[in-house]
Amino acid sequence: MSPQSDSSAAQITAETAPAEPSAPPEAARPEEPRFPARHYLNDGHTIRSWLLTVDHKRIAILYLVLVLTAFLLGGIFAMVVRLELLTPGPTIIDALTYNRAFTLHGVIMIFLFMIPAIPAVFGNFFLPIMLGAKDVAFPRLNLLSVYLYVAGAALALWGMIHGGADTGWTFYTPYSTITPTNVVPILLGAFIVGFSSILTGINFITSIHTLRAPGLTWMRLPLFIWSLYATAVIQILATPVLGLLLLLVAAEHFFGFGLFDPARGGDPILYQHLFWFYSHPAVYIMVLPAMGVISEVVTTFARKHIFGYRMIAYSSLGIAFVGFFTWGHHLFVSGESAFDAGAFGILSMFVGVFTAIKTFNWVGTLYRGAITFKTPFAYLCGFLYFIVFGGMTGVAVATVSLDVHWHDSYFVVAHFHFIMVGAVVMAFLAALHYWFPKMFGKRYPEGWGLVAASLIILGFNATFIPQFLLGNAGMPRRYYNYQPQFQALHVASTTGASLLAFGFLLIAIYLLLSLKYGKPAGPNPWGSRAFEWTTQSPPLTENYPGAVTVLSGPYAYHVAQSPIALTTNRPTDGGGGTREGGGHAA
Amino acid sequence: MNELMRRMLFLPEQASNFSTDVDHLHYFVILTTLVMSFLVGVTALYFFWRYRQRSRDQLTPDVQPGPGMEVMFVVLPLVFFVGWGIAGFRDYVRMQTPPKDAMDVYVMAKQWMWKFSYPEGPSSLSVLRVPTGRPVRLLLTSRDVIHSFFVPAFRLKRDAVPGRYTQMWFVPTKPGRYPIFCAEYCGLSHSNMTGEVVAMDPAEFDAWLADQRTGFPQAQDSAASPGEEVAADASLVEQGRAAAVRNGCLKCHSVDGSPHIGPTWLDLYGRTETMTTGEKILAEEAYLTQSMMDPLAYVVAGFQPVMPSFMGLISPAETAALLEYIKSLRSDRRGGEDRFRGPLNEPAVGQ
Amino acid sequence: MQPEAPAVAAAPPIPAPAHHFRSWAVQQHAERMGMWLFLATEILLFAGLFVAYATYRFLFPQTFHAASKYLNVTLGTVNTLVLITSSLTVALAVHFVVSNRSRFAGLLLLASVALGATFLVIKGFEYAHKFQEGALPGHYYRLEGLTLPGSSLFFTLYFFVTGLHGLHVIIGMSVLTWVAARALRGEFNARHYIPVELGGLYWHLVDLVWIFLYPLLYLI
Amino acid sequence: MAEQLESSAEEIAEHAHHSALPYYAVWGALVALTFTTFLISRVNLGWGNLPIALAIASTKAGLVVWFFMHLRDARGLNRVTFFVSLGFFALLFAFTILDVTTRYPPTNPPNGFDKDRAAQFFHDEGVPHHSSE
Repeated sequence: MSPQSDSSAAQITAETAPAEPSAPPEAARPEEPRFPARHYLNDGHTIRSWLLTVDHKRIAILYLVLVLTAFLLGGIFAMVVRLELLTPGPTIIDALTYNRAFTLHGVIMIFLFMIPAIPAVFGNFFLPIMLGAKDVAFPRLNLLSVYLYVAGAALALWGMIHGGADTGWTFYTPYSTITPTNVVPILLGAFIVGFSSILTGINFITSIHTLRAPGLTWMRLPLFIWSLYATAVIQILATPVLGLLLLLVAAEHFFGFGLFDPARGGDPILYQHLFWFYSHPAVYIMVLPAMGVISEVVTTFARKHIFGYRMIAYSSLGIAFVGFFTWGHHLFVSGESAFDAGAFGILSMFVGVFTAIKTFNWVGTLYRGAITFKTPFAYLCGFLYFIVFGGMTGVAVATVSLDVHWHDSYFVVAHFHFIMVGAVVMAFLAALHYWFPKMFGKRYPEGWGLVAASLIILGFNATFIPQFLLGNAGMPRRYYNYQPQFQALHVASTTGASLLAFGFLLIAIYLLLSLKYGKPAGPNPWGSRAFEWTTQSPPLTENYPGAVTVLSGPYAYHVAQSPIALTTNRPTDGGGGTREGGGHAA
Repeated sequence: MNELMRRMLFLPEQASNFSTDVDHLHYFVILTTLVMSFLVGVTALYFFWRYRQRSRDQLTPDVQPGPGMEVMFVVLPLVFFVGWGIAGFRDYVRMQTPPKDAMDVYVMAKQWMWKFSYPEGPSSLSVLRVPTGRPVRLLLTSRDVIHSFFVPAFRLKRDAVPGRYTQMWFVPTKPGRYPIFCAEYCGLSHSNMTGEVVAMDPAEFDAWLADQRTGFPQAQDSAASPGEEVAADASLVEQGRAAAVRNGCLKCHSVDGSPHIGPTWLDLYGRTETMTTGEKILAEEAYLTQSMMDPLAYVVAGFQPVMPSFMGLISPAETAALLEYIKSLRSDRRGGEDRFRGPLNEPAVGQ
Repeated sequence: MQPEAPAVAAAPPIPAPAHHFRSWAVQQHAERMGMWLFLATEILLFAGLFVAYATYRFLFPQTFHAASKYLNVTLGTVNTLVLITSSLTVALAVHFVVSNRSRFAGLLLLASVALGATFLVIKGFEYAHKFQEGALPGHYYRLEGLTLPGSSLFFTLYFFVTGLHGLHVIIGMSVLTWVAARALRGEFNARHYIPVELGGLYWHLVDLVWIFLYPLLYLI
Repeated sequence: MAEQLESSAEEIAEHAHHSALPYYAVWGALVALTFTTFLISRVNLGWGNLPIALAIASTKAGLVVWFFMHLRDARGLNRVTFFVSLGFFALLFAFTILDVTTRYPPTNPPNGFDKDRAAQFFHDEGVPHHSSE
């Protein structure tokens, strides 16, 4: 991810200023798509119109810039950690800096990138469009959630500059209460970012319940909406417990409360219970929207109705619900009772079943489809392989007796990176490429996209397969100085990591360039039957020119008729809106 | 087959009674994972090729799974996952119920070192000696933050939680030296908090234990782990003892009067030693310092001239500490036994 | 929860909804739903503390029993009655605003705010007494009469739970004051009363938490 | 779904409780329950005190939620949200307490837990004592 990514905000406003209304030369093919004259990007150019916007699409763009900057920062810390681990002893930094580097890599990636990434960017942008609504239920709360994110991230950044924590992103007591490093600003930063997550959750659930267009029943909802609904449920029910916990640890730093201080009879294992009650459902906050994106991408590029709509929708809710029963598998070796270990071990198995159902149905969707191999589909292939491999190693780690060997070793590090980078970042990139034409009205270079996708999939495997073997060999995680026999695997992992970083850089470059030089994409470049492709791209500020009625489900590839009917009771301007009576978009 | 899989998965050797069971379940789970991801991958690749798009606006049939397939999608993973969930839990319960006749060893984790104390026997730093074939139960606790006692070769790990005890047990099956790691992040030198489990034959172990219990104060086996710096304000004698251990003096000089490679240090100070040349010299600071720096100048009668020179190896402060330590070794004043007191419950550092 | 509709003076016709809602009833339903979802997060916030209380009460039963004696039960009971009465006045305020008596509802809301203030003052007395006695959390704990293990835990929990609850009382009071000011200006009527209802929901939740805190802290 | 919402909003506005009597009744019940729980706590019923106190507190909470917070005429998701959050609160509570009760006794804080029950797990004469704070 190159440093240009955080300048893309300025780029967007500058780029759209001279909106080229001039139609392309007549010689081009008649249905050569033209860039619409009026759309949400040029609906006000002042900085104030961007920073105080209540349009869900502009808020999504703000989130995109913030989240990509966080990803860049987290990525830099990841490279620092990987470079340090090239040799057993000190390589480029000393032990304390290394401990800070892996902690900040964890905190930034999880709280500032993984949790807000897909819901806040693509959820905010496409939820209202997919519901046929004009905006989310509480637009001003949506803006407040952006500024809470900015405040939390700024506070955490300030903490990082003034010493940063070296406790790992889990802040386990009693070490997090006696660490000499400056951990309190990062705790309070994460607490504030938690509020931004809660507000997004409240916004999504209320919008899905009250803003659906007429005719859009629950069973016609796109599967991306189902996954956002399940994510919002977790965001609302799990985040407050983490908020309380971070306050308790901060209070222990300020006033010496000693609630988890063993010298006063406090119980550090209770801290772990409360922490993982949030943090395990949090990994489902990250992966569920990714699964929603994959359901959309698989149907569009296989041009086929989803295979088992009901099963995928209900397994999203299943993951959200059962995900709350499994937090104890993080405590198997921490002194938890054998009874609880057994209960959590068996319950963790059920969550694995829901992911398996979804994977079988995605592969089933490909059966008898009309598959076009574009970049989002390349990321889908990576996603499929990683979700099966990462998911099943997850179920393996949840097996109690195996976890005793693997707990806190590199096997666990490899597993959760397989899900977080393999599944979620792969889906994030798939979504970024799939919806890039709709969000910015421009096409990205397909060739470069496939090159970058293969680089990322290759680099990812080279980074994390060796870490599975490191874990088996018994190398604990968060080790600055490791035994010499582990070095070969670490060198392999670091080369993979640099390949991965180069892949991300490549994506940043060609996406930013195509923002300016990309050809106009037109309303439906992929020929998809999903709802969001029936409006112009980039969409109008009010999403649809007229009132919207939904005639059928979103994946109607067996009939030649658009799923959405637009009754234009207001005069449609010259823009690329579809014709009266729901014409069939190209 | 077991050896092949173990080597392919980079697993350390199987040195405890649990290792083989855990590894067999491990092979089953990993093989199922590989088979499943291979199947899904191949099916997907076949579909990519077989059903590639042929015409631009090609319509595709709306295929929906029948009830049979839906049930299969649910039951197939459920059976596998719950199956090895239960198998794993059965092994775990065995790991958590130590036999009655297990030998107890108290493990005290302290910021960046391990300390082992046998109930009646000696206590040692970083090196845990256990007999093969006999169950050993560890009672773990910690002095400051959460640590985690992890022996990859035994496939065992348990957190040492401050202020309370957790337990784990094992039966070492293969003699050898296996590394101990700290698996729960515990601060600056978390990665240097290593140690070693030495699995010995029962007879050899009993001999060692007896030897440890008779010799007094025979803590020479407590080789300080690299991370241990004796607290600055510790007495000079204490620093001397640590220096003696660190520099390996106690490998040749006994401290309880028993004959060893070099002359015993018990009651050495103030004694008149007869040299191989017949010369009689009073053992006091000058002679002792010179013996450290240039040992071959005067060799005590009846001993081989094998002592290496420590010139430049030990600092003047260490030399002074060593002298104090030697002075303190008098048979009429026996040091206190280093009995395990259990976790001192004083507040964690820094409060 | 931002009311979009303009105030209406005479017999209240149905106000126009915000641009993205289809009707006023849908907007009201959405705003109520948003508030109930927010209350769910508040319940989960206090859930963490109640679980910590339960764990430590199980581990140190005698200590909690003895430590609870140092709390002033009469002040606790009076505080419970004060909060219950403030819940009544808020419920009455919502009732009267629905029958178009916006100003009277404003007065009732101010009464609730006053009761809330009384609650905080009584709490202040209890805290002052504890500071003198030395029954303080964590390593400030120096209560002579009680040296059982885990005794400082009881007071850590006591101060943190009642402190967090007090903070929520203050937030509730400021919300009710803002709503009371608008009610006194006659902004609300039978059609447009959502802010009063949502402020009332928040206040009832604060009372709900205290209803559980009172027996668990004072009546062990 | 939107149509029946229209009607429900109308009839709530119409049949707003004409008189405020039910509120006073609920208030009276709450005050009475407060005094009962206060008096019952005076009587030492051993382990019985806690369940009774919690039962009374739950009834009081139920009264407040059902009447004061109008959960009675809430529709759809609003009614479900409250009980779902209580459910997840109970879930967190159950598994954490189950863990603390079924733990290997010495893993609970020392002498916060009676010694003899811990001793039989050490199957020797006594738990290695340590200085209590």
